[in-house]
Amino acid sequence: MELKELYQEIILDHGKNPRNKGKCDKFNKDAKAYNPLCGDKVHIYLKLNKEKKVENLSFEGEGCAISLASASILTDIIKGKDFITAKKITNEFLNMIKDKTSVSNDILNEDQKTTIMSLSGVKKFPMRVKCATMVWHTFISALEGKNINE
Amino acid sequence: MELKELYQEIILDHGKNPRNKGKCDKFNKDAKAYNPLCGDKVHIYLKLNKEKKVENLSFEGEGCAISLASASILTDIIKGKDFITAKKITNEFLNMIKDKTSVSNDILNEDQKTTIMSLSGVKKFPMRVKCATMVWHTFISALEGKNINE
Amino acid sequence: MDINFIKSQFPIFKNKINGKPLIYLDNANSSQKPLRVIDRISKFYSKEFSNVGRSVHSLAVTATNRFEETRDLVKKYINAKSREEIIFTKNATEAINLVASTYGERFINKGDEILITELEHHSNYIPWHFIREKKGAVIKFAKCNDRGEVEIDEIKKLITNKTKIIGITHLSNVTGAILPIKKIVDLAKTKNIPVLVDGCQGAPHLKLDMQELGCDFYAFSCHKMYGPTGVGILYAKKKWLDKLPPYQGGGGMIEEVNKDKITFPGSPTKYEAGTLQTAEVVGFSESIRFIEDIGIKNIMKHEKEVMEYGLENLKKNNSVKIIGNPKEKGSIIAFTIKGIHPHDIATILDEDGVAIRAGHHCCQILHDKVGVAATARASLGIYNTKEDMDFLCNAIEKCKKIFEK
Amino acid sequence: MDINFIKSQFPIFKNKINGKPLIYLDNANSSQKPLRVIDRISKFYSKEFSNVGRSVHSLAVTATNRFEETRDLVKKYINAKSREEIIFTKNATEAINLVASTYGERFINKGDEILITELEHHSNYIPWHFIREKKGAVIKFAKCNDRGEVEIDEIKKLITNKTKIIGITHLSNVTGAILPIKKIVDLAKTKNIPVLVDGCQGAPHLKLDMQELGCDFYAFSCHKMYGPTGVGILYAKKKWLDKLPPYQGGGGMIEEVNKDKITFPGSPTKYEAGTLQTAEVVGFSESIRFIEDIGIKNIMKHEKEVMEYGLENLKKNNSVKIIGNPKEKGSIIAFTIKGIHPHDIATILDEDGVAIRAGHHCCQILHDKVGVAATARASLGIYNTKEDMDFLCNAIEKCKKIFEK
Ligand SMILES: Cc1ncc(COP(=O)(O)O)c(C=O)c1O
Ligand SMILES: Cc1ncc(COP(=O)(O)O)c(C=O)c1O
Repeated sequence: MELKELYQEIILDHGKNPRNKGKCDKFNKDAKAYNPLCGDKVHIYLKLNKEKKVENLSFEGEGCAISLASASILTDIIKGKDFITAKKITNEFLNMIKDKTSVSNDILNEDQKTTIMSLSGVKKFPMRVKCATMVWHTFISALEGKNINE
Repeated sequence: MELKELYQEIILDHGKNPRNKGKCDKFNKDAKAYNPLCGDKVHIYLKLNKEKKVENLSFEGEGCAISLASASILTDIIKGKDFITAKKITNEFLNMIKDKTSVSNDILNEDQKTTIMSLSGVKKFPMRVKCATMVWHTFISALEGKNINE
Repeated sequence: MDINFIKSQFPIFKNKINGKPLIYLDNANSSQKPLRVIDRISKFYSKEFSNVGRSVHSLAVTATNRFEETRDLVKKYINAKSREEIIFTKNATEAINLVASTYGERFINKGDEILITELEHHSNYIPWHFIREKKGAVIKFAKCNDRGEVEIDEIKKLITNKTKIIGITHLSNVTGAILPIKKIVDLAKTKNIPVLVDGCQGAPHLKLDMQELGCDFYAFSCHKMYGPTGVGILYAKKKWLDKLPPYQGGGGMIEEVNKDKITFPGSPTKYEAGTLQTAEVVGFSESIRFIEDIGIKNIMKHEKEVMEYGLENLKKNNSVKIIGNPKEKGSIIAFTIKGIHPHDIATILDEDGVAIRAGHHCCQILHDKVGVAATARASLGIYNTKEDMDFLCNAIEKCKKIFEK
Repeated sequence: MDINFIKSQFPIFKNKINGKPLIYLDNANSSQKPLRVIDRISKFYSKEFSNVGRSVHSLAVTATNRFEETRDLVKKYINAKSREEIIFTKNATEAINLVASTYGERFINKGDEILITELEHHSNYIPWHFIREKKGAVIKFAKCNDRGEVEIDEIKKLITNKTKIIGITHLSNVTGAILPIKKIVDLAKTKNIPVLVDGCQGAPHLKLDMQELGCDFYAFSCHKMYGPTGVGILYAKKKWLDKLPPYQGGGGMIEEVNKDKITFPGSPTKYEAGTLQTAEVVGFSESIRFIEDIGIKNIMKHEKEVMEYGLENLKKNNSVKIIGNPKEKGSIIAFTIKGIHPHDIATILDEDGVAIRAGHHCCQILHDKVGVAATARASLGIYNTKEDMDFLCNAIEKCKKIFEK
């Protein structure tokens, strides 16, 4: 049953209790996005340190279970990763949603893979794809964007 | 055959050799009209004298056989009639085109009736009705309009 | 009234959605089409098609007649004074843009006020926003009360001698509130302020009588009235159409064209530029006949019954919150469920073949006011039944189950 | 290519006109529709209908996909760079109004020049006239020569440093002249002047390649391409769509809406306000497929053959005068007959089932120049044959007989 694939327990858990919500300490980059169709909003805050590591990462947002879970999972998994790895994981995620069936990134442990893959259920719900992907695009905008203090 | 009813000899004759073309002498009223669909134009000139008689009447115009014939026939028949009679005949004509089959006005002689009725062929050609009626409406505008010198 | 028979006229219901029968509750968005409307369009293309109003050949004559007959039908259906008061547009949105743009250009100046309401659909706000920007005008929003209505006193309070036009919805597409248009028009008349009514939701569900309403403009969309997409209608009092400038320019809407000067004909021609939505307009004639065959009063009565039954059941569910509670309510139910986002509700309901809409329904101002970004909305049509409401309620129970895990 | 087989796909030809088979020669006005287009619309309404882009239920997903697939098809068909460059409008007229209004508002000021031609359809003149009036701009008309063409040198002569835009037809709907768009665009580019092409007659008869043409805007109508009424298309380079303000305001074209501020999304969303012509757009996908199945080159070749055959025969008739004699000519023949008004010609031809158009074909400027108020026009489509041309010539003989009495 497809609904069960969409609303897996991991998703519901992250959706109900999103990790890393709020403005994180000393963020130096941010980006936001809005889905005019449904009203979903997301705002990413991140601290990229001198070693180009995502030292801190959080989000504020409103939205459906999928979008909140996706934001929660993203922040959870990316936090602590360096710039290049963070981009790699994001690409893996977006590719998975687009056409592949799983993530192959060897930077992730099995647990993280399972978590990320739990979002692949949206593939069967085209109108919901953006719910899952918007925060990842927003994260990249923030990551590649200007430093706030510059 | 309906085409024959539309293009009766009287019509073709009036269409080819329209009577009363040009600006008539000492006209004191005029009115013009334009059919944007086909480009037909008509301009009525008339002299209404103190006794409220249409002393002189003519037209300028461009258009199809039907519209020229209608203008020609109108000017031919109305010239010399008084205000009230002219309006009566016009109404008779417009009613004939709209729903009746003949004109019943007793001011017209048999010949004039036949001439006017020759235009009734347009009834079977809805897109051509305006070709026949436009000049009559224009005539009424001129007749009821202001004196040019006022 | 045999709803099963009526429903059987809509081919869409022969299809299964995710293996389930379709329970279509997205009618405020767009309604489904009865076979006679679909067939009319096919027949028109197959037997009668030609561009209208331009050629003199037989096909063009027939097509033009069919097209103009629809104008007569609409005139009669909404009780307009003359056929010239009926203008075919692309949709209701274009109809409102037409008025905002032409009226705004001619009559709205710096500092003038446009009075709309917090209930308005974006289509009855953004066009005025453009005029606000162009002319330096002010938009005032009449507040909607806790019941989701706009009261006549609120309008009264906001009218000033700078108010140049009032734009107001007939029936809110979120709260379902039916607004006191006649009273507002009567009030506006004493101050010589024209009233534009957004009739998108009024037209499919209420009896339309322009003489009784008395409004200056009434805009609605055919696709919400069991009709084809691609056609909207603007009713406008003749006195305005005579006064206002043309909107779009092009073929078919001119009188005489020179290199330095152009003259325009009267309405409706002046406002119908380019090739029109011939087949769609002709198809719409069957929608009107469909509605007339059932009778709009019967439609109202049936929809009200079903809605009240549904509302009652929904209210029993403690997690469900209904948006608005207007005294006079059309068959539109917007709601939220505690802890479940409307998007998730819509997806889960869809799995059971229940089609509702989730989002802000183009009413962000209202949603901001209510304090939510989105709501779920079930909106009824003539083919909906109490059974459909049971389906809806059951599907909502399922949502809760999934999320309570 | 089997024209009989192609013609058999158009149900309209099964009908008799005044007891005679239909010889449809009014294609420049609007073309007939093949069964697959008609059926696609019916199927869409019967099985897939929903409003697009707004709801998340299954029907809405399907409808949205079908709708957006058409955008992709169009993009590919005209070789645009991206799908965002394809905007669905009501008709070509609206597409040109959209450009004139938004570009005019932003970039045209007092004294600026708009360069169009004497061949233009009213739809590519009146919208600019409105800007002339609003902004105090000037419209210059590139002259058409005796052959009924506009030459590149004429354009060159008229360009000044005040020229802000060039609006020009791809293929004249009266003389049939195919204009040297690529050369004009290349010239305009050296002066940084954008070019809008009125592609109404180009689209059904010529291969469309936006990268090759290089124009900034290209407007055309689906109903002239064997497609449904109610849809036009504006192709516009992305850089313009990014720069230009929105056109009509309403549901679906917003980003964020507040009481004092509104933000807009990118193209095409920004330009598609309100409920779109869902069924018509989806239906149009079958028109493109129909054209692609035959191949536009084959269509061009066939139409050219038939036209040349017809032209030759018409020229034998001393009373017939053909309007224009362009070197490159699309399948449109406008003519007059000595002593017989075009309106009368059209009526008499119709009696024999031959449907042509009489009038100024929305080109009054050109007709003034030629010195006639009206012409008769036979315009071809893929289903026309040499036999049809014979019918036309015979019917013209009949006209003469009636009038020679
Ligand atoms: C050259 C040309 N431009 C513009 C138009 C207007 O197209 P539409 O009426 O579909 O908007 C037409 C057809 O009527 C045309 O032939
Ligand atoms: C109240 C209201 N106004 C305006 C509109 C816009 O109608 P359309 O999209 O048909 O132009 C709608 C429907 O979407 C509506 O419900």
